Amino acid sequence: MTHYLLRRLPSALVVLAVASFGIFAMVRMVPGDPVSTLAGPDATPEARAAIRADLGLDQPLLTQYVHWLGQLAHLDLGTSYRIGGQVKDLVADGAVNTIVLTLTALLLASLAALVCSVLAVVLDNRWVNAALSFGNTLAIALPTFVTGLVLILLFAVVLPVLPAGGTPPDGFIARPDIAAQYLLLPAVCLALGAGAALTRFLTEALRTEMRQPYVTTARALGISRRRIVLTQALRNALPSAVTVLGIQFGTLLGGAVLVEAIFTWPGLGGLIEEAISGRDYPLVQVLLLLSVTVFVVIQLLTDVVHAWLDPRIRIGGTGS
Amino acid sequence: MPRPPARPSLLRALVLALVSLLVVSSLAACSSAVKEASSGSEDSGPTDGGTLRIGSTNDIVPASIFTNSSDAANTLIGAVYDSLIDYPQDSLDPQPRLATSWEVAKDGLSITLQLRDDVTFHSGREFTSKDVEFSIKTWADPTWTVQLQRTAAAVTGFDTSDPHAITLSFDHPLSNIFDLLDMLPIIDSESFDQLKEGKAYVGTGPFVFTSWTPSSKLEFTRNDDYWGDEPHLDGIEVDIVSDPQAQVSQLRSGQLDLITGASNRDLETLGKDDSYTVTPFDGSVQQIYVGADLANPDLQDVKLRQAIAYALDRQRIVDDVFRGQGTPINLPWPDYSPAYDAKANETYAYDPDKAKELVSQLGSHPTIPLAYSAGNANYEAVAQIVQSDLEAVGIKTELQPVENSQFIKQLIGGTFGGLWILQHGYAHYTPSTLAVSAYPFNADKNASHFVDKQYKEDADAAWERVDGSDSGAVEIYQRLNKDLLDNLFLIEIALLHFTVASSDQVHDLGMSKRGELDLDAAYLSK
Amino acid sequence: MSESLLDVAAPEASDPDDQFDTRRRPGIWTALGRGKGLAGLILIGVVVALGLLAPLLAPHSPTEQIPGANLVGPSGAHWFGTDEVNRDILSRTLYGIRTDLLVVFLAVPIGAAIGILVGLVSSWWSFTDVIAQRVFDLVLAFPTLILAIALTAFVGPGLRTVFFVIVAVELPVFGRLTRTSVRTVREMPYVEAAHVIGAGSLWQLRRHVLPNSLEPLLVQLAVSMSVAVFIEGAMSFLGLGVRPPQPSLGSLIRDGVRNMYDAPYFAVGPLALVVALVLGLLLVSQALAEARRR
Amino acid sequence: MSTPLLEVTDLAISFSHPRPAVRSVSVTVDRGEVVALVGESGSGKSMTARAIIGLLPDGARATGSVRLGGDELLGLGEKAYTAVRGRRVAMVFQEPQTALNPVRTIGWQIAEALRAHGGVRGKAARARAVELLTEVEIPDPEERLGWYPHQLSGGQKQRVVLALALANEPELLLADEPTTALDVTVQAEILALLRRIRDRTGTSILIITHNMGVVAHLADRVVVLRQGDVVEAAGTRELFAHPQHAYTRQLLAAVPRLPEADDGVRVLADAPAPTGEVAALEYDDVSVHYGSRMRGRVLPAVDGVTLRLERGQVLGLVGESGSGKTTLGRLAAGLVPLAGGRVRVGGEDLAGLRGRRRADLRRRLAFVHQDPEASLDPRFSIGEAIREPLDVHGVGSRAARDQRVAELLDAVRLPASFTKRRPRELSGGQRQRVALARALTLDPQLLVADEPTSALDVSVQAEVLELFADLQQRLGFACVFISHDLAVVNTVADHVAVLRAGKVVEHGAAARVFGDPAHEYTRRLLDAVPVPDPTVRDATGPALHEQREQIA
Repeated sequence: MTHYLLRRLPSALVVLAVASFGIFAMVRMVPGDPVSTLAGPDATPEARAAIRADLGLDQPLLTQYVHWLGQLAHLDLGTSYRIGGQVKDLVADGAVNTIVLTLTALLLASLAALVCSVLAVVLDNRWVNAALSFGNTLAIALPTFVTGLVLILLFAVVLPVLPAGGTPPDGFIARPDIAAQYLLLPAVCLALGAGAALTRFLTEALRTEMRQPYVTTARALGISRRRIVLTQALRNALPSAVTVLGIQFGTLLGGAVLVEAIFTWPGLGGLIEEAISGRDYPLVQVLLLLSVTVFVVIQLLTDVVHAWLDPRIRIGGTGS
Repeated sequence: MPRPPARPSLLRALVLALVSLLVVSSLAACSSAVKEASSGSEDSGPTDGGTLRIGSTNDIVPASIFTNSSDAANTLIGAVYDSLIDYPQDSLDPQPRLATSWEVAKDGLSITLQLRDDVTFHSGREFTSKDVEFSIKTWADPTWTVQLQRTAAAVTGFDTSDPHAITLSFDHPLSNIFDLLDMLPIIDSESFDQLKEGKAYVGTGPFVFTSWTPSSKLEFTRNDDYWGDEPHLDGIEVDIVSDPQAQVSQLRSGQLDLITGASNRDLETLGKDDSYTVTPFDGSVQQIYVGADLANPDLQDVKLRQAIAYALDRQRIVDDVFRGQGTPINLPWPDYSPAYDAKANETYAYDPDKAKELVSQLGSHPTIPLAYSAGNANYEAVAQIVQSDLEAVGIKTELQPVENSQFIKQLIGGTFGGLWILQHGYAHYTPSTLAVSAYPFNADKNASHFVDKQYKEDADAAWERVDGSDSGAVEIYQRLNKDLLDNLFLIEIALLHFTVASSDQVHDLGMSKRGELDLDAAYLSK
Repeated sequence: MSESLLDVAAPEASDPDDQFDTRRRPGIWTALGRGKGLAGLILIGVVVALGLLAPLLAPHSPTEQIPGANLVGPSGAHWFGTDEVNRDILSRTLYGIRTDLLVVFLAVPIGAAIGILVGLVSSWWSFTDVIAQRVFDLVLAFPTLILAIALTAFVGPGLRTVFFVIVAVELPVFGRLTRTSVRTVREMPYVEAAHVIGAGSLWQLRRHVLPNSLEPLLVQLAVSMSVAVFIEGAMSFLGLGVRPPQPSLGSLIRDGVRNMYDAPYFAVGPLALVVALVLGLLLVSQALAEARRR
Repeated sequence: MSTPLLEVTDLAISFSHPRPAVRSVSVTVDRGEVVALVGESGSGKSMTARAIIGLLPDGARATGSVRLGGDELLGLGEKAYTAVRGRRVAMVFQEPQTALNPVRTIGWQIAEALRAHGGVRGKAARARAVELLTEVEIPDPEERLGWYPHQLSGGQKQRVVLALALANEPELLLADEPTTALDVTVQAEILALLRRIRDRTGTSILIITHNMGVVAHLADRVVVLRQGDVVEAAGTRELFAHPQHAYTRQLLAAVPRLPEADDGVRVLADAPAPTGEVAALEYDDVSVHYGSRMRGRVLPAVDGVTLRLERGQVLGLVGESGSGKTTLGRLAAGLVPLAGGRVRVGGEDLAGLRGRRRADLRRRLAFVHQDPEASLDPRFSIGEAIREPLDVHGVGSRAARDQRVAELLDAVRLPASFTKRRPRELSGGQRQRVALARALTLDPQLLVADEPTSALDVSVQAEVLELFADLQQRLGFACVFISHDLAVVNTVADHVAVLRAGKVVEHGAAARVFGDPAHEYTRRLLDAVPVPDPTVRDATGPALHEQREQIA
């Protein structure tokens, strides 16, 4: 296991190292500059020069990069140019919201996928399959921005039972019942596509498992189909499902950008858009690097979980 | 065959879990987020209490908190700070605020203000003349990039010997000194470092800043020690809702009480609904215009710019895009401005035939880029109408949505190379403020690359006067008007009013000339 | 009994478990002729036809601003109504399809072609493989929309940006897939057989590996095309899409959303078309994938 | 006479899409009896077994009657059938590698089987599991309960499958090719175990197999199936002694045999004296390692092998799985990197050559894969596949190439009309002929054939082997012939090398090695081969038993 992890770590670190430089350089190559955004149209050239020097942007690029790396090494993410305040705080605030939203969506998607696919395989009924497949395809085919608006229109405007957007006023912990209602629409909107994709995958994986010889063995032993699905096929499909879940998590994070915009959910999506449009270098850098890091970590994590779930990798080696 | 004892089936558990999650959260049986969201005024009396929730399109940017650049910043300044004097909505007649009375020296080179002696900052510190000096000097600092920086910097002498009176002296007469006093917030010097970081905003105003969550919300509570009439509201919450559509949705679902960013079309729709109030504020205005970069050889010929001015169907833009909430103009001034000239304002009435004729005199010319700030629905619509109007008279344009930060950079650098669409402000103050403060009109350097000796002379003359509204001033303004109309480096389209929409529970809203919400008297009814 | 044993067994395969299929395995193309595949093709066909025939079908020019027709609801004159600057939404929608078709049938294939090329090269030569994989990792590490926002900062909003984003997103997807697919096929005995008889790398690649790796790529192509419609829509929704006055389905939906409350009919047509196009492509990809598994 | 335990009458199975159906099968199995269901692919033997246990594939419909202990099973609902499965009828499958759930422990799987019929739980289940593992003769049963299938060898896995099947003491055990995927020595052990189980528990066994050796070893009675019909049914001895039906006779005749004691050992020099000519193939102290050195797990696949193959001769490589025989063959074709030593083909070192000379050498080399399906590109027509070597080397004009294709098709006894067909349209035997034809396209001097007949039915195998021998004689190429089937090698090879764990344990003339093995391992291999003669079974049975105990 540790051996397994160790083998993957170096390439992950290489990706991160390359990413840090790539991001740093790219961010600075973007046309437009933070100073003019910051200073506004009425600033005098002297004022702009003062701001430029203040931000350290008059230094050579490499010096700036080394400086940034040094900061990172001390876990100092720098100060936002535009929004002001510590990048650390900004990112932390946004990250909490994004993570809560994404994880809820992931949970919803996984639960729905589990229930739907198990139902489909256990019942193995033509009509159930057709209905699920139809719903599934539709859920994948409906763009997020469409479902989001329909949900708002339905549940917040026509039938005002749920908030149209925003985060719960007292945070997620104080009033979980209220928080749940704020979360529901955006999470459902975000989860729809991922849930459908997961359902599709899991149903197919379960069907494939149900065609495996060990299932025939189990059936020949008089174990019911339902029980085989729940105790054996599912367990076998799990490792690869975890991999897909990892991929879906990445997709969800990406989709969150749009969902956050639709539901005015103050997460990282809005922050990154604002940071890029304001050329807020410290913030953009950290956010982009964070995005890569999350991706890399998820990959590592799914690999590890996959390995852990699969005794063939976990224990390894053949006997005899 | 003996059946094995029933085990809780995993399948059943899963179904239960999912169903219950959905039921619990969607039925909202016992506690509804929506109900709680709109219950702010439920228990309070008709006048006192409640938190007003305002939807704002843009978040504050600490580094440019004084630039009037975002609705959230405007709300913050208006709620937390006081100015020395106040202009009423529809005139330029100064009224007392922190200053109780004032006297301008005959030569126009100084002004003495008597200050209130019963005012304290939110920190408890007493407000004195030193604070006035500090605030003006802050505005004069170019790093804050305040529009009136030149005016603030022209204040060179401060006599603060009396803590409750101050004498300001200038190098030359400042016709717009009251504009500065109206706009300038009185800032607390002790907490200034925290202000730079966005951590504290300490003023003397009716509301106390309590917290800021970047890109999410700002919170304020009532200032119980306010020197004026105590506000009715317990507090204000400014929610950053960048999407105008979402603001409307949240107003409709009761999550917001007041929104500042609704599109004119939504305002129109909301206005027809009894549950909502749409309040236009006539005094604080902005002007939408088409700028022309004279560095583009095609635009150098004033005939083409005249053709553009004739070709624009301004009334249609006001009607279709701004839903009637505006006035077609040729000159920027609102009707109460001393520079207002009703006749001159119709110099370039919609006349496509005339425009065609002018274009035909020019011969062929290539397609001209027409830039606007991407993502802004109004600009996008106006740009498309402008494009269509110009095409109808034979001027081809190519729309260029430009990302905001780049748009500003191009504006500063004067690198549009064609036409652009934008709004400007400051025409509702003393006319000279526009010429020295609003970037597009700056006689020294502007995005149009328009340099004209006459215009510069007239602009400076308007500024360096004792009085900004006497007959001598009006004469100068007429010369300025002529400069603007003859050169047309900036083709005005319409004058627009600030308009907010609120639920019918919100009453007695006000707005300062600066475009800051005035919530001193506002209250929430049941 | 004179027949040889050979003839007895001749018509059958050698599967020892009695479970073999005597039919000639249908190519995956036949999946397009029935069921899901056919439904998908019809949906795509209708949308494509509407787009191609736009000049014939559209009652107005997509940019014509009709005097006085500001946001009028659906009527005989304007089936889908008009928009906020007096244009006929039906006409814009029909022309808008063309933009999406361009994205779907040009940007995606371009991205795919480059991706396949890189994937082929990298799967054969380990040096390029390491570099390509890391670069793919990096690109894939960014969520699509964040990539889109970042790219827009470079080139500004417009169709060109949508193109760039789609190519940038699809390139690694196809690169990866090609690599996996090629690596699988390379291990097949028939490729080894070609190797043994002395066929060079290029021969193996051209004659055996590539043709046999195409099926999963084909399925991915259909999936990617539907994703491209999404990307165009999402980018337009965020204001990063095509430049006005050019219509695209995504930008029309955005405009519709802006007028959600007082012109709810606005977005119906574009929405239906987007869903039809995505659905069609999805169905085709599903049909192809299912045919492959069979 | 009591009624038989299992009574299958006029069983017919039809499918919703075209595939070989079961037309009319009637079989009975008495209590304690072992009945073999014999037939080639498509005979319907597996489907019959599946119909009995009610696990027919989707779209299959069975008619007729299946009675177990007098109860009609056919037409039972899924629920009722579930109660029968495992409890009254159990089944053992061909492929032990996949028959067990890879992510559950052995103990869990046995407990699950017990639980299915409301049997014991907890400690008692564990005790029963140990008992079952002991019964199928797995060492350290206590410890093995916590193991996962992949930690067991193939034979052990099959024992676990057997333990699962026996968990609920079924009356009838269906065994579908239970030993086909196993090495001969393991096969012998499992067969012996099955017999002992029958003897101990009185469980009836219906064994499905294509291997006449297995039949002769285990069955009391034989039912021969062909294309869904019963061709012949008789007692084992009677059937082997006096086959009634022509098909049965052909089936028996097609079985390759090892030299028997009374054949008389042909005297042949073990190592033919070097003729001075260049050898077709020389292995000079070659070694091959598997696994990555970087990860520090190096496994020798071939370990210091030295062998020599003269021109025009056939060298058989035999051994059990993992013995390194395939690696050795692939080495000759230049498909495996060498860790040490030298491989010379026609006197030239393949690894040392580059460019033109390497290509020339390759032209003299050919390779035939085990799996005839995968060795032909599904996109190529038969003609294109056979022509490919000519295309690669640019030999001759287009017409000449087509001419050569026709010749080769004729040589492998396939009609010229096959040129345009795709591999999918051919049977396995036909495909293997095409593979052979392609291998011969460039007139190779050395052909490496890796298990070329192991995927084929006996009768087809016999045909292909005969064809191969004929071609080899006519064309005179040298050949490395790899097979796990000693009898097959015996029919084609001049010389044989017996491999074990990457080393050659014995090498010599085929007749001598098989007729008079010098090495103890070779003898054990030979002894383990089930001889298709029921009279031999009775003689060797006890010996096998002892041998198993030695191994364990």
